[in-house]
Amino acid sequence: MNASFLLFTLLNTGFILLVSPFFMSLIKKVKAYVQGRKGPKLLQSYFDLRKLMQKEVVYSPNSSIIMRITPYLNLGALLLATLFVPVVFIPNAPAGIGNVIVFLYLLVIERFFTSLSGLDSGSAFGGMGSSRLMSLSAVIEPTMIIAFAALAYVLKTVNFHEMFAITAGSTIPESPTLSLISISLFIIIIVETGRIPVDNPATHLELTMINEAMILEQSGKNLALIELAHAIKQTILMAILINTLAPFGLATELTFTGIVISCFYFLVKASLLAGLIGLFESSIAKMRLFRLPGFYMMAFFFSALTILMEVFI
Amino acid sequence: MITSFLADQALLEDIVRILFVFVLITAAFILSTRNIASLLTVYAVQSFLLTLIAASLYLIEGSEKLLAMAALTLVSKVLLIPLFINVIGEKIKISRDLEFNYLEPTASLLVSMGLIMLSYVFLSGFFDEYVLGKLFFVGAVIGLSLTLMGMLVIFSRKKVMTKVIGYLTMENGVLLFGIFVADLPFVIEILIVIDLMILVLLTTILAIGLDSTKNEYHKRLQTLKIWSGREE
Amino acid sequence: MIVLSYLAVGAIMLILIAFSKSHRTINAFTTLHTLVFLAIGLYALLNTTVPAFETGSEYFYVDHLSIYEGLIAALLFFFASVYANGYVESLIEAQELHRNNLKIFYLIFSALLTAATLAFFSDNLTLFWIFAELTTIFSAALVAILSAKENIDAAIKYIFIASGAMLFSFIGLTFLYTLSGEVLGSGSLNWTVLIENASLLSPKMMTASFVFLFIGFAAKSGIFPFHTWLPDAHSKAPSAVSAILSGVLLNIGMYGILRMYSIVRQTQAEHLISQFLMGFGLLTIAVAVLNMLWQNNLKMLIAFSSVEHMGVILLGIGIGTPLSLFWTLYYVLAHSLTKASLFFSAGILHRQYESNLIHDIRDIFSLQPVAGWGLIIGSFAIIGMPPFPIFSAKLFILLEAFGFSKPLVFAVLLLLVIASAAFARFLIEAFTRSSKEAGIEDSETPLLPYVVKRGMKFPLLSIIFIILALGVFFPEFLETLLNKIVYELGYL
Amino acid sequence: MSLLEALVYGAIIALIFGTILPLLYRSKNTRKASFSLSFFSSILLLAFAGTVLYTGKEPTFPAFGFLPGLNFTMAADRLSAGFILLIAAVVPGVSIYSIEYVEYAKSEARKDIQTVLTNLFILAMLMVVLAGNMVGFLIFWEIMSLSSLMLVLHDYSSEENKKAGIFYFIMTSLSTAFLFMGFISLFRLTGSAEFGHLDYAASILTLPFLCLFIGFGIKAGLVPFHKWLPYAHPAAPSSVSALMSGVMLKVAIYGFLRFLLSVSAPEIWWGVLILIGGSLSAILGVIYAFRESDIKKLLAYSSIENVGIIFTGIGLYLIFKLEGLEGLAMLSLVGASFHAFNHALFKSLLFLCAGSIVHATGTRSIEALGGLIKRMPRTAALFLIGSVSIAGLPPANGFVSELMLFQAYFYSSALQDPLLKVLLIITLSVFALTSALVAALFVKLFGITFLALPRTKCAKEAIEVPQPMLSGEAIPAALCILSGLFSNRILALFGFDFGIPDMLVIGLLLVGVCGFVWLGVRNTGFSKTPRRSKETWGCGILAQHPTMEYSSIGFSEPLIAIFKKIYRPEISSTRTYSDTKECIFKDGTTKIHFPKFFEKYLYLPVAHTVNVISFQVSRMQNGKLGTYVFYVFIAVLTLMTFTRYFA
Repeated sequence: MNASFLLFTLLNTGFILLVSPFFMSLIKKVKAYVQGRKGPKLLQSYFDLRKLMQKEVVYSPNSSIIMRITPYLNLGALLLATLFVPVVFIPNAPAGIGNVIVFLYLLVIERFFTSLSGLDSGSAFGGMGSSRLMSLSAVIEPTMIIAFAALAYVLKTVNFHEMFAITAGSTIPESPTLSLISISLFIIIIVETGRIPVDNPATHLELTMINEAMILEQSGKNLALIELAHAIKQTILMAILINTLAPFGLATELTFTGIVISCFYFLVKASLLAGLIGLFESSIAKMRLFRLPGFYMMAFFFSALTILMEVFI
Repeated sequence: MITSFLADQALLEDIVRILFVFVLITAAFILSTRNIASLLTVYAVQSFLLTLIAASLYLIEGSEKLLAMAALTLVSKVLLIPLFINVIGEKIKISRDLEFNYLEPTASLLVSMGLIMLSYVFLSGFFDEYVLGKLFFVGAVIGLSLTLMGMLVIFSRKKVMTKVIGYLTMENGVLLFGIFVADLPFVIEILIVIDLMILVLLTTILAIGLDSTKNEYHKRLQTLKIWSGREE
Repeated sequence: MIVLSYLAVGAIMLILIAFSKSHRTINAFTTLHTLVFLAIGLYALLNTTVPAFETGSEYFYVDHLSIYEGLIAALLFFFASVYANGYVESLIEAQELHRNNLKIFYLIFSALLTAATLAFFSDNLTLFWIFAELTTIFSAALVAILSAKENIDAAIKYIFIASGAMLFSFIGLTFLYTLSGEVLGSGSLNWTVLIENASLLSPKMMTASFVFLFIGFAAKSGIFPFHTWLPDAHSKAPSAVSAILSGVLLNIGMYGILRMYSIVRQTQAEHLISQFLMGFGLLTIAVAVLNMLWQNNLKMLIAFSSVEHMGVILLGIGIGTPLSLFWTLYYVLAHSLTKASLFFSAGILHRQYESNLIHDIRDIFSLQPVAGWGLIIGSFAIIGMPPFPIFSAKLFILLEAFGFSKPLVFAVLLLLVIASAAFARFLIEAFTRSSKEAGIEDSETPLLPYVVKRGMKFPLLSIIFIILALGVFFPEFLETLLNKIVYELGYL
Repeated sequence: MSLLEALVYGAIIALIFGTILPLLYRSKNTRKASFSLSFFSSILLLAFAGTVLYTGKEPTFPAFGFLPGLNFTMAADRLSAGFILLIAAVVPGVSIYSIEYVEYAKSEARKDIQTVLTNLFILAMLMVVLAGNMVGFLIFWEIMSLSSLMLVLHDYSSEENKKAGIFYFIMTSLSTAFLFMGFISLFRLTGSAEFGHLDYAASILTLPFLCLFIGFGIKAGLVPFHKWLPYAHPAAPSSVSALMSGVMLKVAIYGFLRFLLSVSAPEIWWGVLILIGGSLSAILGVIYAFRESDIKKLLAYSSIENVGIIFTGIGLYLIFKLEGLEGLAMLSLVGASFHAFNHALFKSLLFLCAGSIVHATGTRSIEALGGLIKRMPRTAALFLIGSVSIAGLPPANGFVSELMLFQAYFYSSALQDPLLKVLLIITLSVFALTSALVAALFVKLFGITFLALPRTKCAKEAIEVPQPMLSGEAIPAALCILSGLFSNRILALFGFDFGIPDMLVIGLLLVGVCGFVWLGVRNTGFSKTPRRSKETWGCGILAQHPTMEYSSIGFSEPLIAIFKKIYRPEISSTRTYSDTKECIFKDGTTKIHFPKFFEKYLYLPVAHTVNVISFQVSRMQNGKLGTYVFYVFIAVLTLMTFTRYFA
């Protein structure tokens, strides 16, 4: 653990933590505009979080310790995950930080405990949410692995830091195959953050909800932590896509200006991407649950195609 | 006259041939006769024919052993064994074996013709190297086929008594075969006959248990639960 | 000397038994008979220079193989006679055996031992044939002595099939005699003469005579398709007798086949005959295991298992390499002992439940724990599980068979799986049944444990001990003995 | 005799005493002593295996003249030491657990027998791994199978267990038959029973390879030979299931590796076959596990899945090795072995916990459980550790081995053959699907069993199991965490360095970050927010009721729908109506039936064929003398003809 890494920890994690809620609001705003509404304030998510933090926490008497530790574990796992995805600069990290597989499994931790907490209170909604989440995430898993394997294939490394160090050198994607991967990554963002057509983050209608169902029983600061974790997840997934597809601006060295530029570029690029997500969400209808595997297959197809192209060309 | 008659090889061989035919006829009777008493008589006749064959052979070959064998056969198979079976048969009070397995008498006769053919084909395959006199070869064929016909009797007849006679026929066949193909030491022959006697003794005694029409065995069957197996 | 002493002892014992009064003394004399035979065998093994001719060069011959087989026979008869003491008493109490028949039983038992032993020491094949016939008759009498209808039926089957087939053997002997006569000038049926001049014998005639001899010997040892009498006879006989039927009498046929094969081995007919034997071995195993699979009668199961093992032994003989012979001989010993232990256990169970059927056996561990465990261990041993001797014998026989044919080995292995499954299925079904589940009519009359008579457990336990010891430790003298046999049969 | 050998002898002697003692003196204390001995022996083994792995020094054992021309030898190289380590890691927990657990057996005799057989089972497994030649291997292999068979049959009164026993026995006999075939062909080839280098062309070794693959595959539970596991595991006592699943399956893998590593020139299709078999087992194992509600059956299927993963690793090893990628080959091999080790730990932990649950509630069906986290908090905590490990969450050990295999996959771009690459992509996605499904599976298992309200009375009245059982479970649980955290250190200690992420760092960071969040929430003015434990809003229902909870089968429903091609569920329903026009629904039942694919299309047809043949053949034995003589007659005629024309 060197100083550079310590600084990275503070800056990168802090930055992502800071900006994540913003993108949540931004997407909502874009969706609202498209639907002809005014939408919430851009900083609404921050207000929501603060309000939730101050509210009373109510636990179901049926629930157990799982419900109580899940928010902390969730946020912890995702904060750790932020270390894997550099957005401010690329540090000299200890071995293992930045490993794609560890990163993926940190997301699994979040999923695992969220699902457990969904089952914890014994409500039918929670169970339904966990069941759906675990099933669908299992089906998306090959796609994610193949997408990241495709990245690893193209860039010949399994470490995000090294990958981004390679891509950051160029302004356009290193290899045409990377743009194909980006499509899968985009779909993965949609799926992982529970957006239309997979899930509808704005609804509490039992037929459609997945993520919301599991956190129905959470309240107060616990809910705030979960929401925050969710926002962070969205940001880092976006960061991966951005660093793969449009890596320009990411600082490879630790310099003050570099960091500022990186942060700026990231904000701009991520805002654009968030807008894109909002537009995408608005332009597509929610899918029936059992049509989703087909949707995932598309992502799988793109990633597999990438590897196949690498194999045969 | 008699001595000249006995010295005439060709005539003797003809006689042996005629005896062969008689042996086959007895075998056919054994295959088809239903009456146990007459079966026994046929068997005794068959054994007597064997005695005659052995005696004729003695005249042809001059081996003392053949004469002794003829005597042995006469005593054991013509007299003792039929007598014994007769005694037992009267004890059981059955006189007829009416049922046939697999082969009816007419079919058995056809099959036994096939058996003679098979024996001939089989033996001709082996004895072409070792030149056996023609007579001897025919004897061997008759012996082998008689053995097979005896087996035919064993599996096609129901009663144990008949089966015993079938076995004895087989034994006669083997004896015939032995006479014509090889000359075994006489001690062995005696032992074989002793063995045969014990065997017949045992089987016929056991036949009381199976062929008996009395019901006492069935009663015991219920108190002992030994009988079992898949056929239940 | 040896043969004469066997004969003398056999005769003396017959007289002693004939003049004894109580069951106890009769049994004691029988046991003594077996022990003396055992002692003679051991003496012959240790002190006499063998191979040697006995009573001139005509009829008897002592070599290591005969001593080995004789010792196995004496050993098994010893255990059986100890076991019979209690077992026969129970039979009499249950009125299955009439007390008048008691003496006859022991007389035949004793005579059977003498006949079997002399069969092993016969040099002259005709003499061997006669003794083998005698053993058939005696053992059939032992089967029939319970005079229940199905016993008589079984005995009749045994006699007709075994003796009927033996007649074909006689034809084979006649062939052999002619054949040797052609070569040697005067015919001879002495094994020693034949094997000396084996290379001169015409392969074609040799094959014919072997095939005929095989018919009889195969019937004697329960080879398919001549095995049909065996399950009936072995399962209907009193268990003490079943043990020797399986453990000794089957060996006689195998002994004959082995002796004959050792002659054939030196002629050009070897290849054909070897395949012939292996084919019959495989068929026998197949038919036996398929019969075992759903067998509901314990003693039938054990009897079919004997058929299966005879198939393996035949296979071992048919392979014809020194190593395979070595292990086949060992297999014979292992099988005899193991099979005896199984029949002894089954006998105790039969006394307990008065039935051998699977659905009559229940509460075994509370009623007959020793027999139950004896049966379990015996089954493990018989299906060739280590650390029991059949395992290593099987392993090496198959190892040698592999050199001949891979599919054959594979087929045998799969068939042995079926055999194991048959035992497992039977034991699991029978031993897990408790009277609570058995139904209403059974629960009204709770079973009383049958008091196992004195001496019945001893043979069972000692055999289990012996096979365990044999499985873990292969004694040096046995190895020497078996090697000598292999050498004397001209394999090396 | 150096210390190293003394350790092994000590362990063996301790186990032998452990086997014999309960037969001699029958009391509770003897059983206790017996399990203490097995515990003690595993400590010795731990020291032994550690030393061998660390120093690479191979102990020498004297040969024991066993059969003519054949010695019984023992040998231990690094491979065996690795698997001895595995045994030594599982046995302590099981021993301590069993001290109390064995007392639940129905009678004194059964307690003793269970103790004896458990010790014998451990001894046999140890000896299989130590065996220096094939014959010794086979002997102890059979003893291992037999002792486990008797343990499977320990509760022989139930019909289901009987079936399980027979089925297990047949499968294990089949396995042995294939091993026999394989070993015999090797023996013939090399002329010796020793495990030595096999410098032969792969075409010669095809037969032994296939036989050993099938033989060991059956025992390890590879699809399609896996069917015995879900039958045998539930039937066995839980401590034995832990041993069977944790160690016995690995012993089969050890045997397979022992053969594979000695082959100097394998062929690529071997690797492909192993890889495909492994992947298939992995995915089918977890998919089948999903439909189970029986906790032990579910765990058994999960073992099939894990064995699949291990075989995947072995397959990768072969492929990489033959393609000249030594580094990746080693990574896969060590990954596979490490996964075997990890699986031994967490699966034994899970089976032990399952034993506690079954004991506390009296049922194996998780549909009847629920809410146990409140009644059995310690068991729940331990079970959670097991679930986390098996689901492969960092930094537990299950993750590390999966990480190694993933890493090997990810680096496979160095492969030359494009077709192999495609194969790897396919198996990689299968592997990914598997690992994600496992997470889902254990969410289901833990959630339905431990969380929410108890569904039945037996779950409501469950009480925590006694301390020894908990301690027994705690040992593998602790080892799961420790071997995960220190995976890098351990591998480095044994001389493997693959540059995989250091779990200690990740683990510390995770704990640190979580702590940071907790402290942050506590100390930034939000700690004063009130908290309440009260009935939450439930859409107007009066009170939460267990019947409203998601059930096990309900949880699986989406996956059943997604994989309906594999499950082929058959749904049948009956309905009655209150009126004649069938409009007003009165009562009804619906049944979902999952046809057992392999049973239906593989096992039963084979069994049926054998039965039919057997039936036909046994009809030959019709009890009639006439028929029998007829056979002889026909045989004689046939033989005469045969001799006439073939002699």
